[in-house]
Amino acid sequence: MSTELQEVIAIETPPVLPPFAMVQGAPLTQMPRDLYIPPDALEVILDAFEGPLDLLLYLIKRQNIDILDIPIAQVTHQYMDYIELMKDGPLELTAEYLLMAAMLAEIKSRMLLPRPPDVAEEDDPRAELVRRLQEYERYKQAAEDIDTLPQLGRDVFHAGVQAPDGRLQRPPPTVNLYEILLAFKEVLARAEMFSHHHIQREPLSVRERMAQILTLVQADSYTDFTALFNMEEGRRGLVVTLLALLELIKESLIELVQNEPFGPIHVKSAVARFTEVLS
Amino acid sequence: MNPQQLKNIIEAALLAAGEPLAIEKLLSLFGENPPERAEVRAALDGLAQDYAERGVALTEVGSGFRFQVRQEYAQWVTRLWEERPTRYSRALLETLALIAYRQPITRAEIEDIRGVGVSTHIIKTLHEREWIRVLGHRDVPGKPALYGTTRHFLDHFNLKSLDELPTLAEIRDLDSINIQLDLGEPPPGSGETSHEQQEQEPG
Amino acid sequence: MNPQQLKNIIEAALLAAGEPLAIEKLLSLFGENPPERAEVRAALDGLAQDYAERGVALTEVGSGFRFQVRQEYAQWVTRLWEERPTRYSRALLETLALIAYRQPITRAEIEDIRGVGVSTHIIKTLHEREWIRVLGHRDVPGKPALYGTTRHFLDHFNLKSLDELPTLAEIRDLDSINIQLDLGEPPPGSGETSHEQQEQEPG
Repeated sequence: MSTELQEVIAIETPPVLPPFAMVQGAPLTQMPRDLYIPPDALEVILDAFEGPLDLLLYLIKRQNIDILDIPIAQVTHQYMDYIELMKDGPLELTAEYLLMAAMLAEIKSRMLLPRPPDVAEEDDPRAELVRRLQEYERYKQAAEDIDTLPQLGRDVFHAGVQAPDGRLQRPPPTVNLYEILLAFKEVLARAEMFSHHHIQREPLSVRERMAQILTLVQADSYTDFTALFNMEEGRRGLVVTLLALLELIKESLIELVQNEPFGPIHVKSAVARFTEVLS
Repeated sequence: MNPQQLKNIIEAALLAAGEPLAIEKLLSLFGENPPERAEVRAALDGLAQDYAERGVALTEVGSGFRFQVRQEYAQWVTRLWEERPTRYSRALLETLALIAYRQPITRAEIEDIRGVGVSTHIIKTLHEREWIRVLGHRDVPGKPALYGTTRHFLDHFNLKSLDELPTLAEIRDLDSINIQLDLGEPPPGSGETSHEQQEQEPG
Repeated sequence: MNPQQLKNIIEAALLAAGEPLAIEKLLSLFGENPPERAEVRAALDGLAQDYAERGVALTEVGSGFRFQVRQEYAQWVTRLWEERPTRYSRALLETLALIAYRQPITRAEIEDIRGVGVSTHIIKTLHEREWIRVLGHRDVPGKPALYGTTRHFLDHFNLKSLDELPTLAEIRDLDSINIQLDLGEPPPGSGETSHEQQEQEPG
């Protein structure tokens, strides 16, 4: 263990940076030597990173370092170089990058501290970082894998044919009487119609008969009053018809005409009838 | 490219296109090295034969070639788009109830009782179901139609006459009493309109 | 109905539907007298064989069966359309991957693993594509939505089920430098959704 730790610490020794680089005759004062990117590509490349973990992975992969044995000092140094570049560059340096910088610095300092021999091994300061890097890397890889799956509209195409005509079929809704009654109950409650005495008592057969009479009588000719009564219906039926006639008169839906006292009574519709609406 | 490949490409293109493809369009799929027009024709003929006994057929229409469902299978295929019956709105049911109980009644009178407008759509739907009819027109300005229910309405709801509709008193106690009517379905547990699918078919 | 007819009806329906059809849906085409499930299965098998050498193939994806252009012919078929297919950003694909492999997962958990924020735009796009849906809400302050993938996601990526997703890379522990870490190594074969690991995320 100690030898390995020493190796790690050995790398910690800050590498001596060479003097400023000369690129095409111009001195490059800001560009660290271990960034393998030309300045004009910087923006593009930084933009391509999906955050600090992605950037760290890039730095590690680039140097063929085993992710389980990251030379923290070296990687931290390179990471900070990028951060410096980003600070000066056009891109906004997000909080995540700064947070990672702090984390790296902390790991680095902990690595430098001599550790007593009895400290448990899981105290490797890099453990959490290594876990996060691997965790991110597997999903980064998964994303790439998903992108290589055959995609509809890109690699595979749905085969289809012309559908037959009349394809929009919608059966009419079904209703049962109970629903209608419930609806009616509600509207009555709303209109407080239950309190209206006359409606409460009105037999529905009168309403029905009113409708029947209205379809029988005409506006332009007279119907014999007695013809509206069907004797076979008996007393109750006759009363219903009479009540219906009275109600129709009250609502000005029919007119009764009697040319002479005790003469025949005729019924004439007071409603305009448009047969085209009926059809 | 052998004839089988050519036929497969044309088959795939026709099925993927979603619209008829003219021979020119088919030729354009091959870029620099298009097959002969006659070869495409032969491939189309071959395809038409391959599908002679199948569920779809290759046909030529105005703008080119396309596959379409054979008419003899249309009755099954159209069921794909058969939507589940929707439900009528509360407004429609209330309108129908008012017409049933208060006929002859004008739209304005229905609106008066309901306190809100009755859409033309509702009246139209009730007409289309043949549940209501125009009995005449009230002789007031605008000559509004007077609505009533139809024989078909009675048949649909299994009523001999309007008399068989529950009385207002019965309706008021709708939740508590067992209405002596063939309502077609046991009343749902709650007083609210049931949202379950109604199995009852139109009569 | 003889087997050939059944096969033709299913063929026509699958080609006319415009979306994958589940066996239940196919059975529903026959109304009162549906064939046996096994018969439909047999018809589907028969169709798959009939099309084995053709331009399109019968495939089973998340929400059912569909005919699709064989990938070997995609290069010609794709010329039907001028538009190039959309390419998705890494941010979107990584978010999608996390939702696919780790569902149910919250946005905060995705951000935790990716080390950066997930833009609202990405979540919106994934919703619009109908690739993800809200499965519920985690019972923590703020009640964050728990995301999962949809059948439509499977359909789009030509998958029958989540099991068919590429296997996740293993997470190695640090034993090469002799460190025992509780990384929650997934048990073999549980490549897809290791919820155990999720639980171990530091809060």
